[in-house]
Amino acid sequence: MAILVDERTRVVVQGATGNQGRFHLAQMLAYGTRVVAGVSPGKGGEEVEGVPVYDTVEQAVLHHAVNASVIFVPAAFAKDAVFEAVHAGLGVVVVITEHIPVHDAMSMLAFARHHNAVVVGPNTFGVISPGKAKLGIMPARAYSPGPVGIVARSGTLSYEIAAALTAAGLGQSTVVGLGGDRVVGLNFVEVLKRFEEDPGTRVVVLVGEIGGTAEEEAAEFTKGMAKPVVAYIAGRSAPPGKRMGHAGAIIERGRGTFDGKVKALESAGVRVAALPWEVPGLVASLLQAGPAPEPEARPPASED
Amino acid sequence: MAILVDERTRVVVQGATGNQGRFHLAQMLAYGTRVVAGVSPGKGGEEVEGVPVYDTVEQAVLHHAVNASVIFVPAAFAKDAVFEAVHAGLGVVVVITEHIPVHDAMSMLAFARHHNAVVVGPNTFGVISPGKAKLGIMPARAYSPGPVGIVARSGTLSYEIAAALTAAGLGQSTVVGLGGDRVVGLNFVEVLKRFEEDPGTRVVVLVGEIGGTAEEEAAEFTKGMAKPVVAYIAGRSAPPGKRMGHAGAIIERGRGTFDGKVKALESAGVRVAALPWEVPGLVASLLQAGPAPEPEARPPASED
Amino acid sequence: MKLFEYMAKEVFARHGIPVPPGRVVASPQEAAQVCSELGEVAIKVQILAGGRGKAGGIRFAASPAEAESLAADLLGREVRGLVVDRLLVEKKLAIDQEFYLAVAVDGAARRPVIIASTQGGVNIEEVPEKLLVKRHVDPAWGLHPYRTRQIGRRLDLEGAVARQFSDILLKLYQVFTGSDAELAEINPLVLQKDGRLVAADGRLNLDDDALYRHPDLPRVAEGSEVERRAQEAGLSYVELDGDIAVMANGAGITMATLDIIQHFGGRPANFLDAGGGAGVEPMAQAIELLLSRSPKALLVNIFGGITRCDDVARAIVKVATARGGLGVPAVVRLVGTNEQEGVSILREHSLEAYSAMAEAAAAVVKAAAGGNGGGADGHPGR
Amino acid sequence: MKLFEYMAKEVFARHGIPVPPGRVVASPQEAAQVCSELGEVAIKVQILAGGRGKAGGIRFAASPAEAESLAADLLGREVRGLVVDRLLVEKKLAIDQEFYLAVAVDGAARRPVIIASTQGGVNIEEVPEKLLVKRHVDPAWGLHPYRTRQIGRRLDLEGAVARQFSDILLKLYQVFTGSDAELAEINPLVLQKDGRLVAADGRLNLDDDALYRHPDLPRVAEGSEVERRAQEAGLSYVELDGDIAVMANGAGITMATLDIIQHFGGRPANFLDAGGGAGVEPMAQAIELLLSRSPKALLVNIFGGITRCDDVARAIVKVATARGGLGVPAVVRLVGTNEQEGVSILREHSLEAYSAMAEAAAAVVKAAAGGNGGGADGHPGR
Repeated sequence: MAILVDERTRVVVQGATGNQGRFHLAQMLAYGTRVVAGVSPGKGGEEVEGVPVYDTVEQAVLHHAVNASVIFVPAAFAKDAVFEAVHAGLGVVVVITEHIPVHDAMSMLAFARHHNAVVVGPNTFGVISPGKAKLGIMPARAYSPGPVGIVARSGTLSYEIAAALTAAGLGQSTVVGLGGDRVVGLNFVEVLKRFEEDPGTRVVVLVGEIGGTAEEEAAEFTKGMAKPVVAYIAGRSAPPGKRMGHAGAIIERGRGTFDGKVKALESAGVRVAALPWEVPGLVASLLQAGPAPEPEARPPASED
Repeated sequence: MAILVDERTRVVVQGATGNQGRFHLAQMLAYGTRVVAGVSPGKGGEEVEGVPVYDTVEQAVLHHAVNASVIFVPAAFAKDAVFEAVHAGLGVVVVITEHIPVHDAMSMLAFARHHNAVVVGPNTFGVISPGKAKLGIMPARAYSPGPVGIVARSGTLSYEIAAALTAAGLGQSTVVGLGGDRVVGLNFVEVLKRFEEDPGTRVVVLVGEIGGTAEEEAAEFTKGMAKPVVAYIAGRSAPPGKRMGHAGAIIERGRGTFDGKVKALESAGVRVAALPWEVPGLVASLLQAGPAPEPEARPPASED
Repeated sequence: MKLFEYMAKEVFARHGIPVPPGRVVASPQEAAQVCSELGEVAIKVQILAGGRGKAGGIRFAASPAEAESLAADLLGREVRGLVVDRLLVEKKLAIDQEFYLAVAVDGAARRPVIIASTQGGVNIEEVPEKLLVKRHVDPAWGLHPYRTRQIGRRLDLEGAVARQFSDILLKLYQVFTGSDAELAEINPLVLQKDGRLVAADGRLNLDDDALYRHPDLPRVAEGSEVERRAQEAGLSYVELDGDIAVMANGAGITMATLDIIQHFGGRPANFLDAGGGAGVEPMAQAIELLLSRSPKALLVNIFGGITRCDDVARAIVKVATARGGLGVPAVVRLVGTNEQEGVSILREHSLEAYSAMAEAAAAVVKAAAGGNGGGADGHPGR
Repeated sequence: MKLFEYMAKEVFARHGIPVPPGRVVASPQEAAQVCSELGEVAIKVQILAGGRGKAGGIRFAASPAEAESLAADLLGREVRGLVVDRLLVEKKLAIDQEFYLAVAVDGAARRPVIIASTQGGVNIEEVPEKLLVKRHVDPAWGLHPYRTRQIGRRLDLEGAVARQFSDILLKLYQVFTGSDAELAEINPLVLQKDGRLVAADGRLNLDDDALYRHPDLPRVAEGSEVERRAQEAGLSYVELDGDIAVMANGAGITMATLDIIQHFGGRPANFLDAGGGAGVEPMAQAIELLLSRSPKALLVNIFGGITRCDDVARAIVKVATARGGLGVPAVVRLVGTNEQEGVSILREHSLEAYSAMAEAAAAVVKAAAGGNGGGADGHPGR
């Protein structure tokens, strides 16, 4: 089991004929993701890696049973691409594009919420359910299937942690990148909720960072969770007032400090790793202590 | 029983301190309508007919259990008033104001639909459930309680028909004015649906006119109704291309003709009166032939 | 309010929609001048009616002399019942394909609708439904480029033409919302042989109720002299071709009154809705206006709600007094608010009031046909 | 990008928000001139930092001579660590009451939020939550007058003041959306003794990612010289006060790298996120930039996903070759895409690569402290 994406996810890549789009379309296909169509206005009729390209998402949906999108279009056109995907009824829209104007982001996320679509990102590495589907730009070999759910704001840091878990034999159910922008579609709480309900996830790793209050809200939510949570927070050494790359990673007016986040998480019972390489050990100990996994729901046996 | 408004409807009048607002607030109160508040920006603290006036609907809702509004504010401010009422959570918003720009109307109706509020009008005489509540500008004495539901585009014509029914001893459950504008919140079908479900209504009178396709759509809907429908359509003598007062009342490009509407209604089994004064006779004959009314739902008896 | 083609195109051009080079002219000399500047031209009569092409209202001239003579021929002529006083002289287009494109208010859907078709240049009502692409726009979100691309795709547009189309549609939608339009239409939207799209014809119908917020947009007077006076007085008035003048209160009841007159064999001279709650003065003005057209009879049909029957009676008496009699048989039907007072006032001036619509209508038809019809001839105090 | 107060107010004024009469000046003489035109004035240092009032950055002058001497005093001074080169000289206000009003991006709610308070003129973070009025705006529908009235009502505003407030808030929201702002703030919004509201101070923080669509708005350079160069090169770079230069790929991993250096007792000199998938040239530039600040050691920490380890190695070698050695001990940690090629390239130039972050961090801290730390000193070919 997994959350958000799995082997039934049928993907359209928006911006499929650009450099990034082409490269990652190939990578996703190679991973086994069911990439069934590409979209690039004006390029309808072409193919990328044998995948047909259409001018509009509407057409891609008409010809294929698409239910998710990965967006690589340039920032100036990304809002339109998200509107298009949501309007076409896609349930999961992964926005890789970075530097999308924040007003565009607010608008496209509002549109998605009004239409009950989940937007991952923008400025995310994407979502991967190891062994099932990869919708994003993460390096495939960092991951292996297993019972650990990961939710992170940051790409490379989460690759690092996923790779360490994989090296320790601790595979992942799904790894979700929230995105590094100040305004993103999913927050920690929404992903924790899904992991809590996912029979395939037994422990959750939360990779946070300074700035904002998302980790504090997550801490509050974990109090009601049955599944154990391990956290790592980046930015302990960051001075106030300096924005550390990510739009959100800044301690402003005393809010979103490292200490505040760690305190909130620890007092909610979350095990906080002081250093990234401590995460696998904490996860392993919780997996041994935790409840046995629920059996996966199976489709009823065929009668013939 | 009734639809849309009844004795539990608690009304705020927006534009309560203007001439029209004042006059009709008094009339509604006199009829027994529970007008519990008025709203006029800048006039908070005043009273109209003993009813307290607030600056905002938000305040009116805080102080009273308001669930409906009647709007008399000038056309240029009507859209804002509807947004305010809908935002405040009111379920029924009756817009008396005429000459509201059609783009404002589209916007405010979209907002209302997104928030599941019913807008009656704009440019409507309102809604009356005789003996229970009157939200609008209709002359009270034309109505009496009874089993006939009336839905009309036009004010005075429906007063005329209601008065004729009343004179014939045929009272009304509810009388709904859709409004004379090209874009209005409720259409015939939506009101017919409510009358069909209302145990207090046994026969429905539809008062239509040339222009648009609302009557044709209504005709289609009546095919699935258990309750009989009588119709009168104004505009038989109107030449094509001339707009007869109402924004909708025009035969344009061959659409919305009198003959087309009458044909659609008659072939759906609706009895169409050739002249207004024929309506009571048709209604009376259908009431005699129709099924007995369902008993009204009663609250469970108190146990003590 | 409908704008003339040339006005609509000015608004289009301000929003960046390509239109053919050209100018509006009022004389043959100016037409020749424009032709000498632009080469081969189309000369199009500027009237507020469709179908002018079939009616000979569009001509082509290859030389200034030809332009002058064609313009001289067209100016002052009647086309579709309207006198031509303006011509739009435009560079003649090398047409490859013609499309239809419009944004309109869809009353039933309560939202703007985009209508597009590859069948341009003809009356869109005659295009089969399956050749139309219709898309509604949610006012909350507006029109975004992806939808214009979808529509272009449905019209089988590709490459540069698809991009131009998308751009023009976005701008036409801006015209529509920015001008408070009921209809913004390009028909035909022409694909020229050089690959460029251009708005060859344009319509822009504005919402009368929103004109107040568009002082920058031109004003166009429509209808007859009397209709314009009525409009200025805030009355809802439409001229018809019969001889029985009608005033009622409310659009529906007024329409029904006309129907009933016709039912009894009469011919209504007009639609006049005095509105709800009109006072003595506006109603008196309305009656004056009706009488100015010399009808054979007058029917006033009032169901008093907000409108007070005594005010109606006073208005009638006021006009009769001012004119020394109404001059035509008048039938008055008064019911509702202050009915008794109204009836008394009329009686004081020897006018009788009916209470049943049927009787009043029958009476006025009879009066117009020459009989007295039971009503008064409108001379008070006689 | 933050605008100076005077720039923010120019934008406000263009949208119709009342601001005090005044001008920005760069010399004492100009300050005197403005004072002679306006009478009693406030002289305010223009710096991109709050709290300037407490730091003595706002003074009042009653005469041109006083204005000149105060301006002379302020210009060139350091306030809150920033050198003052501009002053805003404005007519002094007769203050009756001070409000706070702002529109900001609320990241958690993913929507714009309006924040208003009767407690203006102070740092809004210090105002108790119960004295703040907060209202979110749905981007689908925008801000409508009724909500501004509600907010005014919550601040107990009445009559003409309530109307002015409503109007100013609508305009401030237009500034916010129309400028792609992250924050549009008026603090204080002053109610003058004459009953008029005026924006006495203004902040406008713009979204860097949206500047491209606002060529009309001014540009303000922030940060140190090196930070500006980094920004122009498209790098995400922040100066810190330690001595170990750091380059990593990804904001989170870079932050974590700083944390780990600190964990081992070292002090990072900077945050530098080379981003995902950077090529040889940008990474070489980034390393050049780091070395230009003469750190004691360099740590390059790469987890290669899109970023290729061989490109990283080539960038390091390129800089070393160009400079005849890196000049400082360099510790490189390479893991991921093309790891083997990267390690080989480094080896060819006698540079060693680590695969564990912990070891690399420990080594660089040791190297910066004077030990060799197991890394190379960066002189290739030795």
